[in-house]
Amino acid sequence: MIIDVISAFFILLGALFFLAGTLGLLRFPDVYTRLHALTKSDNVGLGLIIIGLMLQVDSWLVAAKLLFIWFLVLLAGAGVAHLIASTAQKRGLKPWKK
Amino acid sequence: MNTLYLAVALFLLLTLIAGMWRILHGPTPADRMLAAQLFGTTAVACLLLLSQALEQPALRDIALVFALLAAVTAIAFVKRAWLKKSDES
Amino acid sequence: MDFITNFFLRVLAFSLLWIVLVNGALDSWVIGIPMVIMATFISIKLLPSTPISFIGLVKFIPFFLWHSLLGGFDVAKRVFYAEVKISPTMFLYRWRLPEGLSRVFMAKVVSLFPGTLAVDLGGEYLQIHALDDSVDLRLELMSIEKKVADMFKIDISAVER
Amino acid sequence: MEEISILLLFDVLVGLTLVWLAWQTLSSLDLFRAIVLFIAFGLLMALAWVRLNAPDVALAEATIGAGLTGALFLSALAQLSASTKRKDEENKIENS
Repeated sequence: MIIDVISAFFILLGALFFLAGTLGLLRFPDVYTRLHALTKSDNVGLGLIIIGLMLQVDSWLVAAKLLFIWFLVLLAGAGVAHLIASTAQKRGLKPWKK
Repeated sequence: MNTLYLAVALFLLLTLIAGMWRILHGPTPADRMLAAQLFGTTAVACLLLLSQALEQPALRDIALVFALLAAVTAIAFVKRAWLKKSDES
Repeated sequence: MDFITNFFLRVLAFSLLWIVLVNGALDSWVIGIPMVIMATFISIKLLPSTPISFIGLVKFIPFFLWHSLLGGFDVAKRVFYAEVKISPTMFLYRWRLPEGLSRVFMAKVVSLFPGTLAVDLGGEYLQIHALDDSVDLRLELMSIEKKVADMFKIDISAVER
Repeated sequence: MEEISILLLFDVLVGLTLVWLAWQTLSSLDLFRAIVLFIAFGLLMALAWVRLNAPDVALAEATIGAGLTGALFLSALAQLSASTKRKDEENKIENS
């Protein structure tokens, strides 16, 4: 029972981070700032949801697979963020200034 | 518990649809690509929740493929499709 | 680490990964064994072994998890304000790490940490896009760099800034 | 009971968004925009296959439909715009 509450907490918090990521994508002014919002909040959101789900699964194999999925998304997210940022700069996109 | 999983999956679908605004309105190609990236990550979370709620372990494998593919399309985009500045203006 | 130990460690890691991927199905080893061996050779070809300190790695993981969580919170906090609270700036940081895997690793880590995004890591400087120009990033980056260096068994204390 | 209604809502949303995305993809004048919409369509289509109890088709849709075809389209677009250097076309890609 108590595990259910904890895992529900993690999943709901994760969903909140996904909302933050989407809002950041819609509200932030340029590519670089949107990259910030996307990579950070999405990875945290997915991580929290995966922790919440890992508390519920019955075999360690499934838990390990969930962790592996998170690891892949983390790797891909960070790598792609850096690639897009560096290409944006090479193509001459100026960062937004206040 | 299952109701919670499904409700959160529905919520994620809604944020995903909201993120589509960025694909439609750009303004730069990178912004559209980023939105597609977000689409991938959100769909991974959505699939994992569905897999738990509907007790279909196969969905985890699909989530795995989604996680890998997001990187493939983004790299194809950065390496090939992003037009050089000199071509654009 | 000599070649044999390195080879067997990788075989072990990929076998474990295979077990996880197929949910422990025994009959899948018909495909699994050739795949594991192929993956091992390809990974040795693509990523030659680098010395990694086990203690450094164990210390790094909680540090990384905590700070990426803070990174998420930081962005979420800025997003939910009625008026988006950011004042972005570009920041140059002179590398102390030598060229190679450790630099790439640090760039990826920095991109997930609060308020920083690695833009360019070629040459002498790491270029960072920061969300907030009021904080001093230099000290923060130095401490991250120290942890990465410890993990990769690199001594950077002698490098002058 | 409420689980079924949430799932129903989910399905209806996926279905409507799919049709809308397909229409947007086909009617887009900007080729790059169309490709990204196509990738998004593929991913959502995979979700739809999942809900139709066909995870194997979903797997194929995600890899071939969204991933591989998307990457090939992007590559083809790069070739296309390298060979046709018409100025107005490229302005359209940049500005729209």
